[in-house]
Amino acid sequence: MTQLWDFAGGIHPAENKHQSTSRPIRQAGTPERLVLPLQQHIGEPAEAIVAEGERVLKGQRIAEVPNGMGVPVHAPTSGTVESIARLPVPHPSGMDDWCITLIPDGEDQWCQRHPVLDYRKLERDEVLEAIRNAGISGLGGAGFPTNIKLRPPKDRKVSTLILNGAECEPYITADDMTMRERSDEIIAGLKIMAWILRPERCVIAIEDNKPEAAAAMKKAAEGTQIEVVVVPTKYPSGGEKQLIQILTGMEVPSGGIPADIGVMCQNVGTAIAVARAILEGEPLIRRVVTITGEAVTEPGNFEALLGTPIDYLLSRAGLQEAKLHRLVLGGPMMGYTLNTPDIPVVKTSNCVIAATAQELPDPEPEQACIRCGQCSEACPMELLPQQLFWYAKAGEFEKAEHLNLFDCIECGICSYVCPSSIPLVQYYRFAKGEIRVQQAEQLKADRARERFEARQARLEREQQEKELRRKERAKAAAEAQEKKKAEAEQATAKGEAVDEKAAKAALVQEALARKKAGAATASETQTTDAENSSPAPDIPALEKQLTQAKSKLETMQSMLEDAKAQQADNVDKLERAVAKNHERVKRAEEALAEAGADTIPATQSTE
Amino acid sequence: MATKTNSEIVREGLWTNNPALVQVLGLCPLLAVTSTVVNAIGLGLATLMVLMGSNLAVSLIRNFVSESVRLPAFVMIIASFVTCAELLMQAFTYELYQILGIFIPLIVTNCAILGRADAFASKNTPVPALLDGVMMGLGFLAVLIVLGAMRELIGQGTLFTDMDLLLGPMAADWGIRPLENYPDMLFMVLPPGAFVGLGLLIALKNSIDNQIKERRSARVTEPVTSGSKRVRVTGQVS
Amino acid sequence: MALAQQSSPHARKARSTSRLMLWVILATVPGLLAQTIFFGWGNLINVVWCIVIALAAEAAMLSIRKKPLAFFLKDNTAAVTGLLLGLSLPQFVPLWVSAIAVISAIVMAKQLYGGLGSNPFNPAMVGYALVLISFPVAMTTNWAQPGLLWESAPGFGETLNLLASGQQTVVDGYTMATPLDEYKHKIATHTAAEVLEHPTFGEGVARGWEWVNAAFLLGGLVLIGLKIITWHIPVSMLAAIAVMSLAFGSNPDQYAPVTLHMLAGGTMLGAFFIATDPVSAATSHQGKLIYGAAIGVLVYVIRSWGNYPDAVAFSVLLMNFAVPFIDHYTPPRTYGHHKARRGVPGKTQG
Amino acid sequence: MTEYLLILVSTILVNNFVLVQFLGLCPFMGVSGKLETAMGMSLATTFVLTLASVCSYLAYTYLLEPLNLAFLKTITFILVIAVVVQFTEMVVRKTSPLLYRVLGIFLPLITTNCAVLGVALLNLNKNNNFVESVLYGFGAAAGFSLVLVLFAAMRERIAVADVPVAFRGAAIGMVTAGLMSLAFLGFTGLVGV
Amino acid sequence: MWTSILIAVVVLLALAVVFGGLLGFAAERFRVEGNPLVEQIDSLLPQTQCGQCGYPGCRPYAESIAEGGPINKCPPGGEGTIKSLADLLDVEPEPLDAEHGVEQEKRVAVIREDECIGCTKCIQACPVDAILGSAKHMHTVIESECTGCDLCVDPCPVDCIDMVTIEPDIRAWTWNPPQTNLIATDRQGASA
Amino acid sequence: MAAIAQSIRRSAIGLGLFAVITGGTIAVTQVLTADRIAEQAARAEARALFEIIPESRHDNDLLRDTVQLPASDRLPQSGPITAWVARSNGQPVGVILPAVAPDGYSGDIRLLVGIDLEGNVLGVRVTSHKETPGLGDRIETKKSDWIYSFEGRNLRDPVPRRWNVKKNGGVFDQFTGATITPRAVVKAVQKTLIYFRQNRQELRKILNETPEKRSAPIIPDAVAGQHQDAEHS
Ligand SMILES: Cc1cc2nc3c(=O)[nH]c(=O)nc-3n(C[C@H](O)[C@H](O)[C@H](O)COP(=O)(O)O)c2cc1C
Ligand SMILES: Cc1cc2nc3c(=O)[nH]c(=O)nc-3n(C[C@H](O)[C@H](O)[C@H](O)COP(=O)(O)O)c2cc1C
Ligand SMILES: Cc1cc2nc3c(=O)[nH]c(=O)nc-3n(C[C@H](O)[C@H](O)[C@H](O)COP(=O)(O)O)c2cc1C
Ligand SMILES: Cc1cc2nc3c(=O)[nH]c(=O)nc-3n(C[C@H](O)[C@H](O)[C@H](O)CO)c2cc1C
Ligand code: SF4
Ligand code: SF4
Ligand code: SF4
Ligand code: SF4
Ligand code: FES
Repeated sequence: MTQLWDFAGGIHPAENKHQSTSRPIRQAGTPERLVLPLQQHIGEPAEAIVAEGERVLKGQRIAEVPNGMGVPVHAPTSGTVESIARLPVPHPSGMDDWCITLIPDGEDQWCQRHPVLDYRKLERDEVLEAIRNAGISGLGGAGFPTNIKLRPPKDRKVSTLILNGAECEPYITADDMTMRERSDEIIAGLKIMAWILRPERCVIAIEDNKPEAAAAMKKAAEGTQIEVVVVPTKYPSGGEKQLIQILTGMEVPSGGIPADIGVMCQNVGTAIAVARAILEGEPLIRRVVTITGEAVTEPGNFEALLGTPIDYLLSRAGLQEAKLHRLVLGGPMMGYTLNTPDIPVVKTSNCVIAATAQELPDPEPEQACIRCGQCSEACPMELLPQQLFWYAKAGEFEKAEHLNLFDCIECGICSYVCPSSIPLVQYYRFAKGEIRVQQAEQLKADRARERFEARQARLEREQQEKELRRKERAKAAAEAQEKKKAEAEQATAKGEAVDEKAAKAALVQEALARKKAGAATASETQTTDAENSSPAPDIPALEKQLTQAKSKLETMQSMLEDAKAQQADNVDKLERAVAKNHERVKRAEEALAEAGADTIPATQSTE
Repeated sequence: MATKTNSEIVREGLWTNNPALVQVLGLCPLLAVTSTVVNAIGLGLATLMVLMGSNLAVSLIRNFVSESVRLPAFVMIIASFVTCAELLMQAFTYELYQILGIFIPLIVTNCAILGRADAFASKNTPVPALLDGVMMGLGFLAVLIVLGAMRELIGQGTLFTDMDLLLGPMAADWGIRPLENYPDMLFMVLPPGAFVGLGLLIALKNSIDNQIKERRSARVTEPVTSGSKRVRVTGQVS
Repeated sequence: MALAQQSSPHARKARSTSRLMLWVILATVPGLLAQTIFFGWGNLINVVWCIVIALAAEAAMLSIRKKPLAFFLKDNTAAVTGLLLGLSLPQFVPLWVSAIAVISAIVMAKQLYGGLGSNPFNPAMVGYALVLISFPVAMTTNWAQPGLLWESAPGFGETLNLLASGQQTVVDGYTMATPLDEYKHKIATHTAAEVLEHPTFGEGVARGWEWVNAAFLLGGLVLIGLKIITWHIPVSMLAAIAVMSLAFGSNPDQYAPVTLHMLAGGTMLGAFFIATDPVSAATSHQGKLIYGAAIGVLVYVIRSWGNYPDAVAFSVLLMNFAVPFIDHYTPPRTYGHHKARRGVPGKTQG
Repeated sequence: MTEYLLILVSTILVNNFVLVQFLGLCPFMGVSGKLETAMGMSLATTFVLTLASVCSYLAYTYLLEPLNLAFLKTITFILVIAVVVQFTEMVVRKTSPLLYRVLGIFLPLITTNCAVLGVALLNLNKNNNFVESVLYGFGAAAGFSLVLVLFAAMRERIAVADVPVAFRGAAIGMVTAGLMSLAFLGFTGLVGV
Repeated sequence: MWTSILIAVVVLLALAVVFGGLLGFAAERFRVEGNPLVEQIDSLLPQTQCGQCGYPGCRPYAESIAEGGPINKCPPGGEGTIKSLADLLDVEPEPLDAEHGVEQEKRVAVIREDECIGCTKCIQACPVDAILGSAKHMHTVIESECTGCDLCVDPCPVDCIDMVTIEPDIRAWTWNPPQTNLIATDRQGASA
Repeated sequence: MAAIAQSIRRSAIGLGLFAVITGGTIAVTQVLTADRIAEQAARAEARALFEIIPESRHDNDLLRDTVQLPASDRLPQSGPITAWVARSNGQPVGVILPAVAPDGYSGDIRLLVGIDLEGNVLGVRVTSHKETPGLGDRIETKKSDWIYSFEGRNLRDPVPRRWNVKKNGGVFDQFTGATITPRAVVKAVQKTLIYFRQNRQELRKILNETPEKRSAPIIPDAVAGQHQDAEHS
């Protein structure tokens, strides 16, 4: 018997799993259109490599991540690309993102596949590349690109490979059913990953509320070194960190990854995807999704093509729209609500709950935290949720961070147990978001400071150089005067060129001077603009403004004439500019006139 | 520092920058001796005298002290005033002196006094400094009296008892007792009552201020010119 | 289709704060029953009165602060505060004294800090300590003489009359010094045997009081069983009292025996219902142990050497004062962090 | 030995300088906004208080008393204290600028911390000998530091609470101090000093 | 009588001279220049370099704060910056001084390229060199470097620079705080 | 270095100047008020004694006219006892004895008991106690008149059995809520009277020898061994 450890906290929510385990996995079929978001994983979004109207084959790569972390997206079936546009995607924000919409042609025609039956003959890097090219990112949680995860840092040896079949969240049964029905594929995938990593121990962890799955996996694992471990049912035993603690007694260091302690955790669905990618050359184009909840009459699991609208799956499961109150993507503990069912299945979608109002009722209004400590008793990360909440609510994010806010896995337990119905997790998410924004701003500020300082230094340098040059020129001029006669001829020879330069320089100088005057009054202009209502219009300021506007107009006019003379292509622009400046002058004049009219009473009133 | 008008000085001392309620300084004597009105007045008057004297003196000598000995010098001035006050009280109101105990010499360390010397008197001419001293002293005295009255009334059900300690025999029967059979509420007499009482006074002042502010903002929306103080970082752009 | 938008988790456990408080109220029933049986109707009347005043004071403050009344009143916390005051005040304390206690508890100690959850001090104990120092006569001479309810006077109507009369003291014959009081001031000049002759001690440890304390212990165990409180505070507090009195009090001619400390006065009420007030107690397990133990030590120190024969109220307040500091220095070790494992039990090796 | 212990218990708990004797209240209210600041202030005050206690004892016993100048005690003590504080201030300013800015106006205010002069005067009133004076000064500072630090931690908590507007800040601080003082009344009678 | 007065004065004089000397010594020995606090304050300012605070850039403003100046003059930083400054300095946060401007959403400058005449004036105006281009050619703003200070808007002779607020983006999206509409807290009342 | 020396010199001179001015002011004030203060202080210190034996009944300097009395196990304090003697025309008229009631509610209650030569109580005052405020503190004259009820009593009036509080069958009132404190005081006064009666002969003798007058007054506080701190509330 394998030794098991316990982890802190945890809860036993109502499981609600039997509804969806009564039927075998059904094939969802091909809907009318498939919507494939370009970002279905952590990292950089993919870029479409097909054009609208193009015909694609099943399994053909249609989007790729040219650089940065990410995996490609494949066409789940053959058809034509209808559009590449922003559409609603599965995301808690309910916002749109870039998606490729594919109209299936019903032929389901495969592109060229490259199955490798004897992957052991290949280099490991080649296998990893094949996994990447199959577009595999984790199917169990965050959607981390699997090939990157399978290549731990050089100095880290993975000694324990865990296959996560705990599926601790209520309602979800996708992994359960997968393990019951596809145990051989799982073992095959696990073997590939084990071959890549060469761990000392391979464990498949299954909660003890899934005896059928455990039996199936044990049977499939017979004759291998793979352990199938049944762990006690307790949410969130499926959380990577908790599972690792249960199986090894070790803790993943804060801010680190499991590989730091020689462990790696993969979802069972990921294992199947790997097996199919290598052994059949099939990229990740389908997954098992649980459709459940009291608002559907035939809850169960579907093997659906990625991009299948959830609408479609719901109707296959017999949705009763009238009863539907809340649509949750994911489990009831960690999933997020959707504001429309018109959203595609992606690589990480494991469950859709179509809940009625009785099933997942609206939360009670938030009461005050009574520091009862139920939340800290139950928090699997041994945090102090109520402290985090106080600080998050009061906007003291630094303190929340100090109390390890970022170690929170957002498992939802604290909110679940809180007698005061405080949406704690939302506070943490908000706080985390704010902190990230602040950090980004800080970074930006630091860069701005650097650039500002660099500019100041540059200006100073230029100033000095100018000064130097001026001195030199003065000196040169003095010398020049001495040899006036001798130089005279040379000067006339060069005459034209000098003239031209001088004229330009004069122009620039003139502009500079005017601009200077302008700048000086610019702020005042603004002042007077803003001070429209203020009682004392500053006559001299207005006058200055007027002269400034006039000078600006002049410049523009001369520029326009120049441009006209040169037949330059920016004539029309300049014409517009001149018009604008005309207006400016007029405005200034009006303002001045108006001010002049009521200057006297206005000044009196300020006394 | 911009010089303040006299009316500003008056308003600051008595209300907007009241040493006890706003600056929250001089708390020790304020809390320690306010169990009865007479104690409060005794100490308040002594403080007022010292504050006037020290503000005046500090303002007179403000240009002659070097930075490094500024503090000791001010403190010595205050201490000499206090010692004189102490000696005089010993000579003329001995019993009150005994009741007020070490809080007479501790006027030296009444933060409000040094605070004023440092923040105001050392930067202003003698006349405003003296006025500031008077007003701050009066503001302080007023709070002392109110707190004393509050604690005496709630704590013992009496008001103005034992005024003879300060004013001589003629005030012996000034004490009043509005309610016969009032059960003494020792909480107010003991230290906790002093803290809570002052807390209530501060809150009262805050809420009055808030109300005034609300009423005023309801009447006139002050014209604020947004961005009127901007400067151009990049200097003159040509 | 208007779909509900909510942050996860979408499922919640159905135990509300109001329900929690209701359980606390129910758990005091055995104690209240024992008090009524052994000390007459006084506590019962007090409890009802205090709850009424507490709700009224809470409602008044809420309306001044412009908060919805019903929502806050139904959280039952004001009722708990009133209840606990009613249980701990002397049986014959005049109604106006208990009203002052309750009002200062709710207004000053709770609502001024922002109401439920924000108060750093235990409201009930603030009220208790305030009237104890303000009206020592009423608070020290009004302890009922123990005697079975059906055998001894005064009856319900008379008790009500006495309480409402407003007199600070009640006729002798109904009242008696409490055991802790008696022991404490007599032991300086008498031997233990002489002290124990006083009828307040009865045959057991302390007549009536022992049953009352036992009943509160029972109620407290129910709260632990229901996971409304954890064991840390009561156990560490009782253990600290026991250890202190065993360490110092081996000589009964000098210090009260450990049994008296455990079963007289407000020990059990304090340990299970008062020190455990979640709002004003420490939060982490380690913090709770420190908090509870310190209360225990303070209770013993003040009982033995201070002026007050029972010291639960003061000790709880003193430690309330230290709670933010304790909390600051006893955060639990978070998963995956290096600091030494502290105060996180339940790491079973399976 | 017990006698010395009793002095400490008395000054720290029973006759706590801040909550019972009403000394040192301004820094108590002024520097209790943040725990770290309060700790800095505690250290500074402990240092100054103990030192002032010693210095003023020496000044009185070896200078004023022999010369029959008892009436100069207030001014002498305050001079000694002011110099000690000013000296400390200069050193802190040089060595720890942040502490300096944070304690800002409060370092000079240690001079006007009644507790410091109070200790010197109370030592006299109580006829404390040298060791007792030192202990008394230290105990007073420890009592001050204890409540200051606890109070600061508590104020950090109150700062995030939903306190009624009029009570925010100093007012609720006062009420809290009052309740703390109420709790400290529980210690009365503990030691007969 | 006079002797006792004399003794008193002499004793005090002696003490004062000794202590005065000590302080004089310390004043020299522990003299400090400059104020390292400026760095810390500067790091809290948003570095927009917009001058709305009335100082030419963030650093000069930081210097003024270190001297004890008001902390509520920086509109780009808004409440957040004021709060962190108040935290650092342990003073009460004050509301933003509206005379210096109001807090706005984050913006960037965008040059309408078809109208730009390539006058380079915006380049000179930009404090962080966020504008690219050369004379007579149209210019563009490097969006990631632009601080949104709008200093370039005014100098443009053809008014072709727009300040646009940054659109919300799914990748930059963050969770809102929970709505607690039922509990109308005092805090809201205070800020209203 | 020069800078340091310069700085030292400037500061020293500056502060010295202040010292001269302020010191001078204080010293002058002190000299001017010294006599009056001394007089006030003496009067205040003797007040407790004068209250027990009014000035009309004696003509000596009470504070300085003290005698040492033999120790006794009747009185709780150990060692010889310092008592103040009141004389009229050189003849002793009464004596004020310090007494301690050890069984107060909390700690010792210190008293002064004035007795005339016949053994009648002239007056009783409390010099220090730690009884509960609002409860036991009514033994102070400030809080109630109770302490005056001893005046004129002696060991025969009432009879020894009734030297107790009413609750215990005596003649003295207890005050509401507190029996212990008054009982302790009554007992202490009674014990003092008994001590006086038992040592009457010896005491008379001691009192009649007119002793050297002390130069320094002995004030009751010092005898009671207690120093009242400034009253802080
Ligand atoms: C932001 C982020 C960065 C990660 N970086 C790595 C990494 O560098 N190497 C690695 O093997 N796994 C990495 N992981 C994967 C995690 O170790 C973990 O296996 C994965 O996030 C699945 O966790 P979950 O679904 O519980 O959230 C990363 C995950 C996240 C979310
Ligand atoms: C609270 C919590 C519960 C989880 N439960 C499961 C689970 O039951 N099954 C699972 O495969 N992953 C679960 N995950 C995700 C895992 O932590 C982890 O990301 C995943 O097993 C990694 O596998 P993958 O990279 O193949 O997705 C959970 C994560 C959290 C935070
Ligand atoms: C905290 C407290 C303080 C007390 N202080 C005194 C006191 O100072 N003097 C006193 O006589 N009784 C005091 N008592 C009251 C006595 O304990 C006792 O109840 C009272 O003297 C009534 O006694 P009786 O029943 O013999 O009349 C105090 C009681 C308590 C609880
Ligand atoms: C276990 C438990 C103990 C409690 N004890 C007290 C108590 O001692 N005093 C009190 O005022 N309220 C008590 N309450 C109620 C509530 O927490 C209290 O009113 C809050 O302090 C008000 O903010 C208790 C509640 C619970 C759940
Ligand atoms: S469970 Fe809720 S009420 Fe209890 S401490 Fe946690 S957040 Fe507060
Ligand atoms: S959501 Fe975060 S804080 Fe809450 S229980 Fe889970 S890990 Fe702990
Ligand atoms: S207002 Fe703010 S961002 Fe703009 S320059 Fe001043 S400190 Fe910098
Ligand atoms: S581009 Fe314009 S708005 Fe942006 S930083 Fe430069 S000057 Fe400021
Ligand atoms: S008055 Fe005592 S410290 Fe300020």
